[in-house]
Amino acid sequence: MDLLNNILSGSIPMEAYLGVSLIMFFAGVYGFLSRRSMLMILISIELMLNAADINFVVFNRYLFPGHLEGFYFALFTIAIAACETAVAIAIIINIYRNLTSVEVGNLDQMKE
Amino acid sequence: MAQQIIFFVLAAIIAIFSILAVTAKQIIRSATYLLFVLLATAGLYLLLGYNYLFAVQIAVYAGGVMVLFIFAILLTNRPGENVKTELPVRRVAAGLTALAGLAFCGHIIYWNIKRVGDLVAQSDITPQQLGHSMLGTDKYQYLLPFETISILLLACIVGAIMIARKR
Amino acid sequence: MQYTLLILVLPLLSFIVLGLVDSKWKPKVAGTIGTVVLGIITALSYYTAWEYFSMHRVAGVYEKLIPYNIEWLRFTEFLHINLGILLDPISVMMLVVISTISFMVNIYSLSYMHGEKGFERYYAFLSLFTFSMLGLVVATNIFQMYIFWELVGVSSYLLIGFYYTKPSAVAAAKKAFIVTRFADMFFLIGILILSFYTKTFDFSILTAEHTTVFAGSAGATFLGFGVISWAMAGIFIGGAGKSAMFPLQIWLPDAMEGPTPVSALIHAATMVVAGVFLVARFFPVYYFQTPEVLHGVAYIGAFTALFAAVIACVQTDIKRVLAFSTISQIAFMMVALGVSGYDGQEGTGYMASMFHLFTHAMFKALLFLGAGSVIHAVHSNEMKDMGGLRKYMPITNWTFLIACLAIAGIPPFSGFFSKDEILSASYEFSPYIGGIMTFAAALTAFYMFRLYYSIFWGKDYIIKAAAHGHDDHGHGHTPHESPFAMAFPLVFLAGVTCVAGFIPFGEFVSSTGAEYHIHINPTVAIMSVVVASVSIIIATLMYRKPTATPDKLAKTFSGLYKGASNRFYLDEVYMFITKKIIFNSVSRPLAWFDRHVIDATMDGFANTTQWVSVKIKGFQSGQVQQYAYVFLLGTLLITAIVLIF
Amino acid sequence: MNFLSLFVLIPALMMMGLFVSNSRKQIQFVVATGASLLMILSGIITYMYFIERAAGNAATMLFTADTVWYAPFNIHYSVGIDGISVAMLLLTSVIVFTGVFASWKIDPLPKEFFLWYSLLSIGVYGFFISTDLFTMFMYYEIALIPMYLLIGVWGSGRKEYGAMKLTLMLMGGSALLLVGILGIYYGSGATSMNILEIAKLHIPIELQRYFFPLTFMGFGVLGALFPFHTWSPDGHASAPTAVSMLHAGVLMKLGGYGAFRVAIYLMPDAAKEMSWFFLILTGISVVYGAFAAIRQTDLKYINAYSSVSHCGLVLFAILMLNETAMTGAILQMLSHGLMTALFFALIGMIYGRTHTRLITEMGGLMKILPFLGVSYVIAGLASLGLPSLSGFVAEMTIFVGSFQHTDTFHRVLTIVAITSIVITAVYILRVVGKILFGAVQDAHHEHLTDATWYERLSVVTLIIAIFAIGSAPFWISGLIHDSVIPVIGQLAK
Repeated sequence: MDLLNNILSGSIPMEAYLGVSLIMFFAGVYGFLSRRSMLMILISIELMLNAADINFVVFNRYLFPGHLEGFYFALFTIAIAACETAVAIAIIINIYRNLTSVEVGNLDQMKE
Repeated sequence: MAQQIIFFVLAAIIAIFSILAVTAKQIIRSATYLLFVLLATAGLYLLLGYNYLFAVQIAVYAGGVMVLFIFAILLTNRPGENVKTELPVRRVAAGLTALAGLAFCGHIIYWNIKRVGDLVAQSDITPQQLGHSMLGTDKYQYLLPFETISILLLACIVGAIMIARKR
Repeated sequence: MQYTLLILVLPLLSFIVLGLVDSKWKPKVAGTIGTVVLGIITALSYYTAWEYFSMHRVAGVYEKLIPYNIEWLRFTEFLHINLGILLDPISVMMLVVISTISFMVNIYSLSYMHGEKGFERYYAFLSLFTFSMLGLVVATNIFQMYIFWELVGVSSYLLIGFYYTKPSAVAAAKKAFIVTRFADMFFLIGILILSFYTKTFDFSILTAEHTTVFAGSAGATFLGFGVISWAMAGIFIGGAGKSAMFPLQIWLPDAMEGPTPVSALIHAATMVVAGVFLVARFFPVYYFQTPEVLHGVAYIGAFTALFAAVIACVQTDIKRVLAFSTISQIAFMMVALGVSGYDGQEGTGYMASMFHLFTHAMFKALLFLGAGSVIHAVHSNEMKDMGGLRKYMPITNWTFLIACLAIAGIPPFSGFFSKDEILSASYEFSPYIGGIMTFAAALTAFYMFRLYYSIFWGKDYIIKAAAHGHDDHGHGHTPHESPFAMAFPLVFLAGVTCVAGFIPFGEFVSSTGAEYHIHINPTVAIMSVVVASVSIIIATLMYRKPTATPDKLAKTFSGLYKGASNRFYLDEVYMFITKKIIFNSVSRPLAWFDRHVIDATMDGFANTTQWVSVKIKGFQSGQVQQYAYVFLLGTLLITAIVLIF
Repeated sequence: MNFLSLFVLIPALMMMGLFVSNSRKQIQFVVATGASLLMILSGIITYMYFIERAAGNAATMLFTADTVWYAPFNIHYSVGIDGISVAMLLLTSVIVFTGVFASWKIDPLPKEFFLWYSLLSIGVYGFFISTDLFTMFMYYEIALIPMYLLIGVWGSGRKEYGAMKLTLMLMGGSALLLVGILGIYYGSGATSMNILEIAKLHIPIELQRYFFPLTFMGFGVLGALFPFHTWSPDGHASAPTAVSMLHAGVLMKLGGYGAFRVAIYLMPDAAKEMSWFFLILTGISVVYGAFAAIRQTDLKYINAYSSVSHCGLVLFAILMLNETAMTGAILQMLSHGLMTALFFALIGMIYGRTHTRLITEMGGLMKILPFLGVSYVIAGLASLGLPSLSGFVAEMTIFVGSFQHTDTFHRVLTIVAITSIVITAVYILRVVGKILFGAVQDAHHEHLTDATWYERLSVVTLIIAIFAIGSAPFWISGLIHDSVIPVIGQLAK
């Protein structure tokens, strides 16, 4: 009870935020490495980007209150993530048209 | 107190759903779980006092990006087709790597507990303030990245159309 | 005596002209050009000889004249190859011999080779040969000699292989060239050693009586022998190769595959005596510097003389009999040189050798040309296809008989005088050598008359031919005497053979150059004549009429007979060495080694590199996830390292 | 602009001419003109060289010129020639000229073939005229690259393999060479890469011990030094005629020339100290190449191994480090260049008719192809060292020179090398006997036609050159001899 009280009282520690983003990031890593579908890989990338966003914001908020660097970074990252998703999905659909598959295993022609 | 509870709820949602998102067999479910994660992240932003970012997260991510995902999934998924399961070796290897990374980073974070500053109260960021810093060219003002992003967006729009259009 | 240059230039020109026009001119024109040129050369040579020998002696010796000596290639300050003309008694004598025989052969060939394909080529090669041989004998230095030595070898190769579509001729040409080339290698090594110590190639310096050039080599030894001995032995081996001394004689019998006039010119009269000439040229060096090598020459010569004579007794191909007889006779000359002393009467051997060279050239050429005439008539080389030809070919018969008597050593024919001198010189040196030589001489008389009777007497050729049913390729017709162009050289050479013995040879040629009077040693002379006559009588009894004696003898000494008719298996030994040892046991493994060891090593480097690169290429799989995985692992690793240290 | 650069410019102009020419006629015109111009030019150069020397100019290199083209490393474009370069330029011109006519009707892609061919000649000419180490090296590399394409595209048999092997091994050699050259440059502390400048300085013996073997082996690979000779059989066997000619005739000589001009001239101390080791290797090359040639059945392989033997003799003589032997080495380069080019030309022509190079499948060709047959015999006789042909002069100079060495080891080694003349006779006569003499093996061969005019031109030019050196060696040996003296002076220092 004491512990719970301790946790629930005062402000939320920065490590908690970092822990959350950490879990999110490595869930993304796991997805990126293990899944074959390109859409899944894209989803994993979104997760990782999101985790990074959280870190930016948290560090900004905790270490440099009053500044907006992290904030903007997160903002722009969101924008770039959106762009990247759009282009990636366009490519995926294009590949799907050609190969009727969205699995990365089939996409090693570029090495030759 | 309420803040803490909200945080833990959000944290739990993020942790659980991000893991579910990468392990779900069907992509459409993954996308749904991702949506939950993104929404919860938006909640975290709100909790940290960045209202504007909250709005952007909801609008761009949960709104725009997710719609793209859903469309893509519907376009590429053939109904009735079985989803291939991944090789166990691959999953184990990926899992171990991810866990190792988690351990490393967790270790670093744990090591640095209480070495960083505490949460300091901060006044709300007004839209005016945001607009000034986004469109100014002084120190701590970000017109250049803003413009760059805009050009990038333009390029992406053109590129995406070029790539995806039928030949 | 500037005109002597013409003697060299004319045949060269003739060769170039005939070689370039090839078959564009009529054969007759080519033959005429070759013959006329040779005629001029012969005239020039005779004139040279006359002028040279009628000159006054200086201090009792004929001067060495060097009308030309041009530096051709300079190696070092002292060593340079000059091309020039050296006239001294032996070279002038050789000029006469070579030009005479060559001229005769040219005339003879006009008819003998008539209608052959490549007639112009034949005459071109004859000119080339004459040029090289003349160049060889007038060489002013040892390297010039070597140059012409090689040229002679090549012309011999070309002429033996004249019928180049005949595999046996090609093989014989190849064999002749390679065997002599092998010997030439020792010649070259000898030259190198000699020139290294004496710092000169020049004959007039090397063979001067009181020369000091050998002072530098005093005491220098290699593997226990003096270096000059090595050099002179090497030079002798070179000569032995050309002169077909044991054990390098194997090429000469095979060389009979060439046209018969060529055999007469090259393989009987001129080229094969080059070795003798070489030893004679170096005689002072051999005698004063390396007497042990000179004795070796005598022993090898004696053995060869006997060895070849034994084989000659059982050969059935008439040209081969003559070939072995040539080997044997050249060995006589070698022995004579080997046993010779230097001064005055002791120099009998030297004089005898040169004398025999001269007379032998004449009668052996005569024998070959006669044999050619016979072959021309019966179209076969084998004794069994001949017999009773004396009725059909009287000129050939008589000239052949004269030559046989000469080679057997019956007076008054030339061979008697020269051979007698050789025998007496041998007896003076050692009774054993003398005995061997006498025996060899007896064998000579025997096999020559065996040959003579088999060809011209015995069962009639026509009957034989009919009995063997050989009517197919032109045997049916009656053999007839050869035309004038072939008969003339026979008669001319027979004439020379009859009178040459009375030439006071010693007055012209001797070891010191001083006048030398021939004394016939009565004991030796009578003995040799008796021995020769007895041999001839035995041969007459055995071969004049077909008898069973030869077969019986062959049966009695079947081992010896078989060995001799197979030339004591020396060819097989050589074949074994070249084919089995060099070809199969050296060259083949070497080629294998090159492909499978050295080359494989080089390929191995390449293959290893490729293998590694294929392995590395695996990392570039094109799989994004794999890249990411590796990237992540790397990051983790680096983080770990940073954390730990 | 020094007029020596014309040697590089003319082939470059040829390349430009080839670019604009369309028909086979035009291509032939361009290459024939270019090759003839080069021939005339080398004649003029020789004449001018003699004039200059006769006028008493005793400089090591004549007609020198110098332009900086890369200042940071002191790399100059510096040219100059001495008697040896003159001789090599003459040789190159003769072979380029005859090579053009030997591949007169090359098919397919004649234009591209001659483009690469011209580039190859740029490399070779450039190598012989430059006196700057780096420029020399650059030209060496220029000469190597076209080789790969020429063999790979126009070759026969296992051409890709042969091309790859040749190029890679020679590139490997040039890698050693680059290290050697840099070692020389930095070791001497020179302020330029000019050979003449470096020769005035002294490289410490400790450094020479490292860089001499590297440089010598680098050049030795090109000179077919045992055991780095295996590119030669495969490369030559698959190369087209003209390339074999130029490669065996000239490019292999780059090895000997370089070893002479760079390795020994600049590092005389190490050369004296280490020559025994390389002498053994080259001695092996000489005998080994000859023995290996006996066993071969492919004409080109026979000739390639014979090249190993003959080029071994070049390096052998260079390592004897005395005037006469070195003169002989250069003579041997000329002689071997000419006769091997003749051989390859003839083999190419015979192969073009019979479509086989195996000696077991040919016979009696003398009767059908008298011109080619006679030429082949002449080439063979030159190769086995018949007096009045070039081989004799070169070999005798080498043997006499080597035998003048005062050391018994060297003289014994010379005798070992001499044995090669017998073995050479064996394999030459074997080939001549098998393919030219005897009965016709293949009935199809009966109807072959003898050489055409352009083939005759090519063959006769080479034969005349062989005769010229063989029967009048004094002029060329004098030319070379004078230019060997600086190296001897360097050795005596």
